[in-house]
Amino acid sequence: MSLLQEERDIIVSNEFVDAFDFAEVAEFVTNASKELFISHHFKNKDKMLVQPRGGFPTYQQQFALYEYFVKANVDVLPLTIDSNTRLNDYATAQKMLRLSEENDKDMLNGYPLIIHGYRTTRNMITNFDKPVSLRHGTPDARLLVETAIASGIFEIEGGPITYLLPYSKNFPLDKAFLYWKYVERVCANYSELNEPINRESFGPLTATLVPPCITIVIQLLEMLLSLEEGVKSFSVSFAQQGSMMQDIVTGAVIKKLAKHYAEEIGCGDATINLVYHQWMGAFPTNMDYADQLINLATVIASMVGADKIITKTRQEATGIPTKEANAKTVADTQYTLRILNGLPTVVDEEEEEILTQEVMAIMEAVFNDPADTLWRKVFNCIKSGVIDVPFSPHIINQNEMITIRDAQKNIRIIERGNVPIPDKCYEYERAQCDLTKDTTSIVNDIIHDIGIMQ
Amino acid sequence: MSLLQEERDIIVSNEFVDAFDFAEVAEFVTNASKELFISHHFKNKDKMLVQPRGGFPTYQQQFALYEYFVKANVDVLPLTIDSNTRLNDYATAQKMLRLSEENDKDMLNGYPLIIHGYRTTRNMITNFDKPVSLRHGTPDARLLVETAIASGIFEIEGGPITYLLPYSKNFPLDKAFLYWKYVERVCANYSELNEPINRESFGPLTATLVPPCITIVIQLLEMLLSLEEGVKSFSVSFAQQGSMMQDIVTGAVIKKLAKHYAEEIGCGDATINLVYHQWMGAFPTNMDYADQLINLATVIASMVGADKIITKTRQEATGIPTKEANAKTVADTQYTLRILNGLPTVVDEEEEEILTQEVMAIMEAVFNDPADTLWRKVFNCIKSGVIDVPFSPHIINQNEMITIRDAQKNIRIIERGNVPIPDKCYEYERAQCDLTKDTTSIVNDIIHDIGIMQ
Amino acid sequence: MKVVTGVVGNDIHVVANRLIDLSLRARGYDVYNLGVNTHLQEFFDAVVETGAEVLMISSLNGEAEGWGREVRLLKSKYKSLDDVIMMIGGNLTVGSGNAEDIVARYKNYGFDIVCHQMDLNTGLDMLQDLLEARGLVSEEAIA
Amino acid sequence: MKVVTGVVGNDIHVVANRLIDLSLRARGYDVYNLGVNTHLQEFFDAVVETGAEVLMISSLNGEAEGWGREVRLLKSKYKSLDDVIMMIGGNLTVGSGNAEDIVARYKNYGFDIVCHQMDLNTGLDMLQDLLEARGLVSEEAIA
Ligand code: B12
Ligand code: B12
Repeated sequence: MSLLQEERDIIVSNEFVDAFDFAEVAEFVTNASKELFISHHFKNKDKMLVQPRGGFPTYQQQFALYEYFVKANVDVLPLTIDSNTRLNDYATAQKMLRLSEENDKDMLNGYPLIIHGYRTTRNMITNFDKPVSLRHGTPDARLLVETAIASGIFEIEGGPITYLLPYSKNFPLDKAFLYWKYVERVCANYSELNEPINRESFGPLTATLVPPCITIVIQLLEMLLSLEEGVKSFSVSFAQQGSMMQDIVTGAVIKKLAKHYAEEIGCGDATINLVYHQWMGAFPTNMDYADQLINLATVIASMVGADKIITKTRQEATGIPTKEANAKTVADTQYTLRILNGLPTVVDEEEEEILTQEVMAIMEAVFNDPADTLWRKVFNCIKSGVIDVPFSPHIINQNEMITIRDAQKNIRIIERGNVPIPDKCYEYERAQCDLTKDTTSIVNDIIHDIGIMQ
Repeated sequence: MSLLQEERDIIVSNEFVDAFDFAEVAEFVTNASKELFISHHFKNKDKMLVQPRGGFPTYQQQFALYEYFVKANVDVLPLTIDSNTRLNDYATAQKMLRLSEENDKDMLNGYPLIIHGYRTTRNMITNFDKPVSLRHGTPDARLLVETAIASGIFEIEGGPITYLLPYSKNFPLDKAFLYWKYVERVCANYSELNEPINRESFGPLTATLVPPCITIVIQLLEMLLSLEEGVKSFSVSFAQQGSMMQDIVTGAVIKKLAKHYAEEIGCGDATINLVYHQWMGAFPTNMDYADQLINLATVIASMVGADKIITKTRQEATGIPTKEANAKTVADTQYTLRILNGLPTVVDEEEEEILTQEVMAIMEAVFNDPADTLWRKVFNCIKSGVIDVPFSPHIINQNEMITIRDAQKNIRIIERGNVPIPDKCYEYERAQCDLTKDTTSIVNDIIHDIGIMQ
Repeated sequence: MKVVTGVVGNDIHVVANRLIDLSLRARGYDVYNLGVNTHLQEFFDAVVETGAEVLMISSLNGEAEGWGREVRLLKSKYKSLDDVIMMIGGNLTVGSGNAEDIVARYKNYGFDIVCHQMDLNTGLDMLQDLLEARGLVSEEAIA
Repeated sequence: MKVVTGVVGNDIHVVANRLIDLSLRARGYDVYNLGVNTHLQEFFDAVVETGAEVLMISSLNGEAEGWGREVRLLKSKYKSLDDVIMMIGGNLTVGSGNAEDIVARYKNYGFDIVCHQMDLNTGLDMLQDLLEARGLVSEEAIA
């Protein structure tokens, strides 16, 4: 028995899990409908795929949500996991699921997949025969991913960096790398049985003033860590940033560099997709405005040329959206994609050049780290602040980089901290902003820049 | 007494009009608040102005509508006139106003300005102290415009072509030119008393597969006819066409050529503004979709760089919108303009070149007509089909030009009729479409192309 | 089967009118299209003149509400029009209204088929059904 | 005036927490910020340790509903905490709820000030008012 398999056996023999039958799961994946594989849809699509978010505590609620989504002409179904399960606190998840069922009141902010188990969940997923994407935010997602694939979920979102720095305060980063290495290998292995399992990185990070160079670097690194382990279908992603131009430039640079670095490590055969998230930051409480914001995001995603868009709802500022609100966004987004024609191709060469230089400089610093493996290099660079994510709650994050919006609402770096932004680029970024202001007004500007869409 | 003044006296001594006091009106205009003049706002604006549509039968309803608009942060108020008044059928307008008041049920699709009179209406307009735009569609608008300006309405939409070809079946075109000449001169005269009265042409025409070259030619001609008479502030306009690229190209060409032709006739000192209409064709009945369409229009207007946007509502397909629905669009549009940042500059040189050549060729044909005045030249050209408006209900219109959408949903000319589209351009337009289809499928395509947003 | 059609009153919305013309012809009807801006009296004159079996009125701008009540009166002037199928469609009220009320009201004005905000083909199918019910056409063909 | 603040439970939404920190300081409070992912027990420990007069909890991800009911029990373990002003704010329920019901529920859990989906400054003004009412500060200054 391989070491990996030994580890897998240990992982699934958790007190909250019913007996796990690996042989049966492998057979299920081998014979699973192509429709369940998003990688298959990416290959054959002629339009941007639309995927909402959504997870409810009970099976019945989740099933009803999917029915709504299908009626709204969804392309990809989501399975969003509750925050207790995300932090491997299955006991609380179980308790809250019971309370939710008993009191007919939601006590969980997502679907507790481990508690429901793969046998039950697979019924639902094969019933709808649509690709499902697992959205969680879990640093240690080993059991979750085993359960997900066994359920028929063939797209796994996340990664050691993107699901840790925005989602955790204390979870050890080195452990996260190892746990995700496990996930990558499990995905790579299952990918040999049928269409590839798609892995997707979570580009939005904290959704709060993250500059594009940091987003792209982290996307590229998670992509490389995944391809290294044999994954053949990977999606890089980012969220609407607040400036149409900056989004278009970010899209162009990320596409170009993903190809470049994948080829560098000899993985040019992998398929790389681009995913765009509708605005992930603080939403307006006015629901009519939220609709406008969502529609604008769809337009920008089209200008960016994304392969998939992940939607929000008009209730984002309020709380977990109802299934009706969620389905509405899907239908609306599909409509907008249908009527949005004659898209121009937009290029800003100067901005692209600056952003490319920034990303390549940070990537080089990572590669130059003396550690022996890529994940250790990345680990060191996060620890030393070569990679620094604004508004990360995690203790390992440096929090020394300061960003602000310029007049066009582009996110600009005004303090680079330890991030090796080349001097020329750094001067360019700062030159776009008014830095003569005193600290108090800069702090006020930052508060304002966070609430830019409200 | 000048000839014009004699004519004015006759015009206003209509049985439906209370005694008209020209001296008092002149004094009112001279001392009127600058806020009432849209020309003043165009001069000082730092954002696109937002103007809804809207007219209700009774004074109370119109007043309430304005209150809603002001709460929604409107920039320009509309006064939309009912269709009986548009056709100078004041008797019916009066009867229907009475029925509306008695039965508490709207029997008119707009505000019957003549019946209400300028004294009453002025109270309302000065009360709100916002610029008001007169929207009518009247071939003979002489009395209407006198009443409007006397009421404090300092923007007059329309023109002899744009308010005739889409809005009338039988009204004599030559008369329309003369009646509008009157309107231009009245506007020009009043413009000397305070800020200029702004004239605006109605670019949407029939809102149904009108190719951009026809729209632009008609905009330019109405602009010239107006500037000739001394008008100093003029807005050219067009409506969303279905392809973002075609809209951007149309905007660029119309701006460039408006300047060019205004200078040609020595009127380079006049201010020319660009107005964009949110989609004017058949709307989706699904109101959520209508919201998307409206938002998309706002985004495109921004890319086009319009000075003013005229909005629709989610109830467009249903009927005259409620004041709530109308105010919602205004608030939504203002919000979108606020959050839409980092707009790229987009240029398609080839398309611009082709469109410029088409417009200039038609303009040249008009100028080469042997008649002695510009309006007679234009009259002859419409009659002979040098200018041909698809889906015009007017008997004088040739209806020989046939247009269809290409794969990017650009409107393309596949039959030019008598319109002197240069061969090179004509070939280019046709080359974008699949002309191998049989007539039945082309007819089906046209039906589909009309309903493209539904 | 002869049909007189057009858009009633001061209404100049011509797009549906062009499509109705095309669709009726495609279904095999003899079409007399009076176009937009056609007054009620003109419709009746045309029916009499052509001997049409169907009068199909469009109204889009909401004003039919104003003309509708005169239909019964006008129709009563001509004895020979009792069997003519009277049909109206488009947008039959100002603002948004309740479809059921609207249909009832227009039936009361004297219309046999009322298609408020209804798809054209659905409306033309209703006409076909009524013609069949009255034994005026067979299921297969109109012309 | 000492305030202990942080985000309760498994919640990692940090943005409001950073702004609360800044705003409290700007208003002159002594701030002990425990950050995100802070368990109830840790909050109480910190109040005891620092002798804070105010405990200001944030919850954004909806899970406070789950923790809330344990507050009274925990608080009752410490006699000395009776006078501490207990405040909670953010997004206090999963999905959308009726603000009035929510406030009543949390007051019942033992909170003095409940700010469901309320602007931060409004909430801080409420705190100021309560402190004044209890005679703990004058109208002018906190510190
Ligand atoms: C394009 C348009 C115009 C163009 C018309 C160009 C032209 N000459 O045709 C312009 C801009 C000039 C225009 C002007 C006006 N318009 Co207009 N216009 C429209 C719009 C956007 C689309 C109409 C259209 O072409 N649709 C495409 C065709 C194919 O669809 P259709 O007309 O709906 O017809 C379908 C069905 O109704 C059905 N049908 C139609 N007739 C019949 C008959 C039968 C028997 C059957 C079975 C079916 C049937 O078949 C068609 C195909 O499915 C509509 C709103 C909408 N629908 O989105 C407003 C609309 C019809 N207009 C309206 C109004 C009020 C006006 C104006 C008075 C201006 C104003 N106040 O805003 C003037 C009219 C002046 C006049 N004298 O009538 C209102 C009517 C209000 C109401 N009923 O309560 C509408 C609904 C807009 C609104 N919400 O306010 N308009
Ligand atoms: C950015 C964001 C994220 C980022 C967070 C990055 C980070 N580490 O901070 C990411 C993407 C990582 C994320 C993750 C998740 N999120 Co989140 N997130 C948001 C979002 C969009 C904005 C939050 C924000 O930063 N706002 C800006 C700050 C300044 O405003 P604020 O937090 O609302 O706080 C203001 C007030 O509430 C008030 N306030 C706050 N605390 C207090 C305390 C007191 C005493 C007072 C007086 C006032 C006060 O002051 C602030 C300024 O006005 C909100 C939705 C929204 N609001 O638009 C969802 C939201 C909070 N997230 C939500 C959820 C459920 C999650 C997840 C569980 C994932 C999921 N299922 O979707 C995970 C959480 C995992 C976990 N362990 O908690 C839900 C909560 C649902 C509910 N309550 O019903 C929301 C509402 C979205 C939604 N509609 O579903 N999220």
